Amino acid sequence: MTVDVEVGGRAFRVSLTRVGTADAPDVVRIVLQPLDDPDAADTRTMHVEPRAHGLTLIDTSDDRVIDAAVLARPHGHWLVQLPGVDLSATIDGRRRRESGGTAASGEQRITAPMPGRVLRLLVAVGDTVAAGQAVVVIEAMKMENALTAEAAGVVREIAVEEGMSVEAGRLLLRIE
Amino acid sequence: MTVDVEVGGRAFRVSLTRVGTADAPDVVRIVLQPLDDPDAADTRTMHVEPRAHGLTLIDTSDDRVIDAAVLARPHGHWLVQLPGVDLSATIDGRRRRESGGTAASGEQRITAPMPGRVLRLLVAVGDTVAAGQAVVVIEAMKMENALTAEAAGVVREIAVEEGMSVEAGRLLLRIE
Amino acid sequence: MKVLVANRGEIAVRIIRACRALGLGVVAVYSDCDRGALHVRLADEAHRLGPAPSTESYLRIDAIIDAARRSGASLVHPGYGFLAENPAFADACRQAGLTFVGPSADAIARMGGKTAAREIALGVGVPVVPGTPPFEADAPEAEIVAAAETVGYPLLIKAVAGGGGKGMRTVEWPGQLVDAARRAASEAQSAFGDGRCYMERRLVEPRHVEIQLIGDHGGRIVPFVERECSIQRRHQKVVEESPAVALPHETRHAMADAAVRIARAVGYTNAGTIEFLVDRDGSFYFLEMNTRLQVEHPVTEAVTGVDLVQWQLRVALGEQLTLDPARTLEPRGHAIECRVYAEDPDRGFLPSPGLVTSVTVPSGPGVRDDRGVTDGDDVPVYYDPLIAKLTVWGETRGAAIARLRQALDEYRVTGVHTTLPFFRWLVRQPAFVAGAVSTTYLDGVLAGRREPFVQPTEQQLRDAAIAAAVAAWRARADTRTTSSGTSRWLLAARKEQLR
Amino acid sequence: MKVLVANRGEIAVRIIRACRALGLGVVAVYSDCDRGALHVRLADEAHRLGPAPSTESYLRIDAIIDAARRSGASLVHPGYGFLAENPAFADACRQAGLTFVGPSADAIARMGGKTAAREIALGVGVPVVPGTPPFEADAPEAEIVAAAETVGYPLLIKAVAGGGGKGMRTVEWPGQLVDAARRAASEAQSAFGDGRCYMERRLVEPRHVEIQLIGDHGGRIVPFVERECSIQRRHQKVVEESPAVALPHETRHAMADAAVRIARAVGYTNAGTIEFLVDRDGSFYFLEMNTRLQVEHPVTEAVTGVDLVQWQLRVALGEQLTLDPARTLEPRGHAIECRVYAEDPDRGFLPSPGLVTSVTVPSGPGVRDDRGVTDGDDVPVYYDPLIAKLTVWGETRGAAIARLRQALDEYRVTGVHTTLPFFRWLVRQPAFVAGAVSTTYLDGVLAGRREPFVQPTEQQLRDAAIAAAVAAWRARADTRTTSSGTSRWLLAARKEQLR
Repeated sequence: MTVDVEVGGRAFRVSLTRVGTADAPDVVRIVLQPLDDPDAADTRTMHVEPRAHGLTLIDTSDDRVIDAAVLARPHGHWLVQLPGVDLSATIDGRRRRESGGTAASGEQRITAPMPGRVLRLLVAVGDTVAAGQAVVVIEAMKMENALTAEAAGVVREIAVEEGMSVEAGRLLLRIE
Repeated sequence: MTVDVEVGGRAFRVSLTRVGTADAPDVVRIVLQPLDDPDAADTRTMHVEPRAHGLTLIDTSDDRVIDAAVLARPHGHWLVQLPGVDLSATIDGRRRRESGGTAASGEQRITAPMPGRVLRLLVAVGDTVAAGQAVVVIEAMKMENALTAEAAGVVREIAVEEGMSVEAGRLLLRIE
Repeated sequence: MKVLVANRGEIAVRIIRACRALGLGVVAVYSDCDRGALHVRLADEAHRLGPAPSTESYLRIDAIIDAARRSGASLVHPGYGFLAENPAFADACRQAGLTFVGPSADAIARMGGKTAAREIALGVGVPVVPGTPPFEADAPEAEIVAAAETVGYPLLIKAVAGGGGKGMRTVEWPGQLVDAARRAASEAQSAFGDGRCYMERRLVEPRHVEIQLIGDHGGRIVPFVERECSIQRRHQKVVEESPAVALPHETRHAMADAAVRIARAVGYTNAGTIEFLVDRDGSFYFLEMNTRLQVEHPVTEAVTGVDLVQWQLRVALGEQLTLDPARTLEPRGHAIECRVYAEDPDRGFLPSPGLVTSVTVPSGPGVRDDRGVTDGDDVPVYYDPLIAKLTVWGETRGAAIARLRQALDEYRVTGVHTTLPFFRWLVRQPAFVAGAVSTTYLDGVLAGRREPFVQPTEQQLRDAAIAAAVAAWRARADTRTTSSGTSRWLLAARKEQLR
Repeated sequence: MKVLVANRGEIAVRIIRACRALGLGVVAVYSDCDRGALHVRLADEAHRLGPAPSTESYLRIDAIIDAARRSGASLVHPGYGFLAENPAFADACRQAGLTFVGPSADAIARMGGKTAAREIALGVGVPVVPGTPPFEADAPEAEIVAAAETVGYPLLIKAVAGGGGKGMRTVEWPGQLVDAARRAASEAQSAFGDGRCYMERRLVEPRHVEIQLIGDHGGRIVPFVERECSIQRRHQKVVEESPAVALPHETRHAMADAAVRIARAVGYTNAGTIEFLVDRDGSFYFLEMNTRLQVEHPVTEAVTGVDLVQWQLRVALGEQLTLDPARTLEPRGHAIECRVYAEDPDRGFLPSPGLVTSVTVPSGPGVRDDRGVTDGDDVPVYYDPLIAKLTVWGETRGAAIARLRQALDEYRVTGVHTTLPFFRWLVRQPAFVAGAVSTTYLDGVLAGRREPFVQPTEQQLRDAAIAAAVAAWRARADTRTTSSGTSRWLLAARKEQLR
């Protein structure tokens, strides 16, 4: 299997081949190729051990251990947690396909960053908003969180009502 | 499914029926019947949640939680670890079938209680041993552990040699 | 004898431990989403209060009293937050024949109203920061503007019933006033059921220093060495230490005296804390009293060796305080606490609820971890996202910081985001190391930040790419089979793949 | 600067924490079965030593020196056990230009031979228990019998190179002598590569009390308040505390003086412990010296606030000791440690290696947990089964015991058996509570026991029956499908079902 992974602003092509035997079924050969520098490919053979929180990968050449928690998040995102750092990744450009098009047309989609309740809508359809202006207040975990417009524009759609409970990723407003 | 479970010297018949819906697939109705007192049957409906170490069972009537680590051990034994107590269980009389017959005929099977190395054989085939007499010394985890005969008898078979590494449950000697 | 712990999370766990060490039975209460929570698992028995929202569970006085009755508990410990500073709850406990582990309803009522408390402090000769009387949530705009003039800008709007930074707003200039007042009132209404607020002059770069005290039913009141809680984000404490950095010995004793005078004025019993602001000239002002156990009590325990929660219970049971004030005011070494929240520091500290899939906890000499969740537990969206408090002790402040860095580096929580990366950054800031901070320090440095708190290395990016690819590969393989024992992250992953 | 930690398990983790707090880099070493162990995961880098058996890995001086060279480490900390008291290792480090975090090879050699150490103690006027010169593993029977006569029965046989109860045997009457001597010699040979043993008179119900000390390279030697380690099973300590119960103040100071005299006689540097037996009349006898960090060092850290491992590193780096002996000899409160082993106390403490599937750790004020494994980690069959040390502190011994009970009740490890149920029983025994114990106490009460340490309740039996049935049902269901994400216990269960 070959997938393109984008993480921390870098893109990699990763090819996986199962090389396990009956004794050690979860051994995988991995070819990692940075898309910005295809010559810097890196080939490794790794044991894959499932853990309750994710995966432990052990490089068979130098025994280096990668202990990663991996979580699927909405909209094709993956959260990869390594010791000391949390990274958001997308696989096979899902993020680009799903939201990239809208960014190109100058549209902003304000979505709920976490589950919560819409406390106050600060704008109405047709309002002009400035970059950085607060447009909606979400209450979650007993805190109010004001969400702001990333760029100036006109509010085209309000997809929620005050008092409504929303899931993470739910569209709240569209600004053009 | 109905199974007979023996634990802590008590025998229970346990019937399980899946009553889950698409929303809550892991709900099970459990009828527990002590074999020594069949009238004292107890019926409960429980959520089953898998955990990394075993199961969390939640009684739907009073929300009581059973947090159990369950491990399969050799020879049909199960180790059930509840907070504060470890219990050995057998299911459908496996233990009886496998070793019960031998006990009836007065035979003792001395098996390795853990993986280790046979350090010293203290008896030979044909020797008469007394109850409590040490017959073999196993070294494991840097400690010597002398295994003793449970009852008096004659050594019929020695299935290992000094220096041999053995797995837990491996037959070491047979005494009649 | 049984104690009902009317709380959840880390503080419920903390209280359960103190009960156990005293040989007391423990009754937990829970909302629907906390059915299998850690505090429930550690209790002897647990009673359901109601649905997840706190107004239908942990804030329901009737349900808690009922649970106490059913279980035969004779004491109720409220922890902090929820009903801890609600005089009606203390009163309801008393009327039900239960011992409330805290001050009298009267003392709570008198000190809980922030403006009334200021009057009490003034009455015993303790200075307060200039402020206004309370105004109603729907007070006319003109009234709010006029009141602000009496205080001057910059000012703070605070909820009369406030705490934990909720219902609090900073107003730098008049144009912000009305909107800030309305928001504060709305937040206060939703958090405390009381929308009244008041205004207070904002000191320039003050330090927040507070005195823990405990009183028994024989009129003895013992004060403790001060805590410094100047590192705050949006008025919410995030790091606390004891003793304060470079606080003169005389100031400590003057503060402790002032705290005892205030407590005595209301016949205070059990644990409480008098908060002060310390101005740049070293003078201090009464800020408010917290009539309950505080989040940051472990730093005091670390430098005095006193178990405050055990003493809360002992005092409630009628025991006399035998603590020597000379000792409780003389710290041994230095302690620092970090409040670990399920929040994403790189996205403006947005709450990050969800399933905790693993926890790796630091330990060793001088390291204490108070936690309300462990692996397999949920951080619900309904409550405060505080999941753990890391407290370290060292012979000196420098030794404590060295241990804190090591412990923070070792601490790992997966499944949710936490503020751990933020703390790893904070404890390496020169201002923190020097102790040269005020209550405005953190918001100031955070306002200017754009970069993430951790910059991944090239190696980490490559490792993450590999891990993501392997996870996706396993999740795809798994969609073709059925399994009842699949790990949770993989089930979630499979679900996402099928979208 | 980097430190190579030449050990594994909890002590490697402990040393790593001290290195980190001092800002030192950490190099771990591992055998094949420890590839993913906790001490490896916490290190900056890790180097393989060899196959799992310790003779092919953690006991290989050449492999460790090589790992130090490859990694550029400049210090080597040996921990306890393995090579910690091997003068050849200390010497090899020195010759390789590495700083050995411990005493000189010469001091190890002089104090490590138990019989030579006795001579040194006598030379500085410290009494010793009457004993014999060493005899070879293959000494003629007559020689062994004659030597025993000079000491008298009951006597103890001890390995010259011994420690941790290995190579030690009690002989009550002459008939047991020769077999016991052979066994002790064989065990000593396998554990230390040196089969020589000697005999010592066995005092009647003595207490084991020891003095921790630390010396710097300028000749300063600081003694610490004593530890009592009288609760032993087969000569192996299982509970340690500080201070000792009811030890007169003068005895503490006399012991500390004696310990310093002995250490000074060999120019001792770094951490070490002088062990004494205290007879029923209060007189004490030198027993042996441990020329290394000890398992039970946390109780000393708890009552003095001193980080012994940090000081080991600081002294090794040439720093002068600035500890005040007056303070290190004055304990604050009381501390107790329990050694948690992966053993089944209900089957004669048989080792219980295997996969640890979950760990629930106690915490809170005064509770410290030093652990070498966490959930998902293996307890290998190749090494000592010590998995954790639980240390509690309280203002008084009674308060410490109360906390210890609470912490033990909270502590839970699944996947393997542990000695936790045994400790829960022990800390409720009247003799333990009264502190009325000697080194023969535990073996005495255990010899008479038949019943399990925990009696399950009817409710627990029913719960266990249900859990076993549900697990079997799930395992059967799972054999009909394929899954790559199935949890480990279920995979193991399925395998057993298919037998």
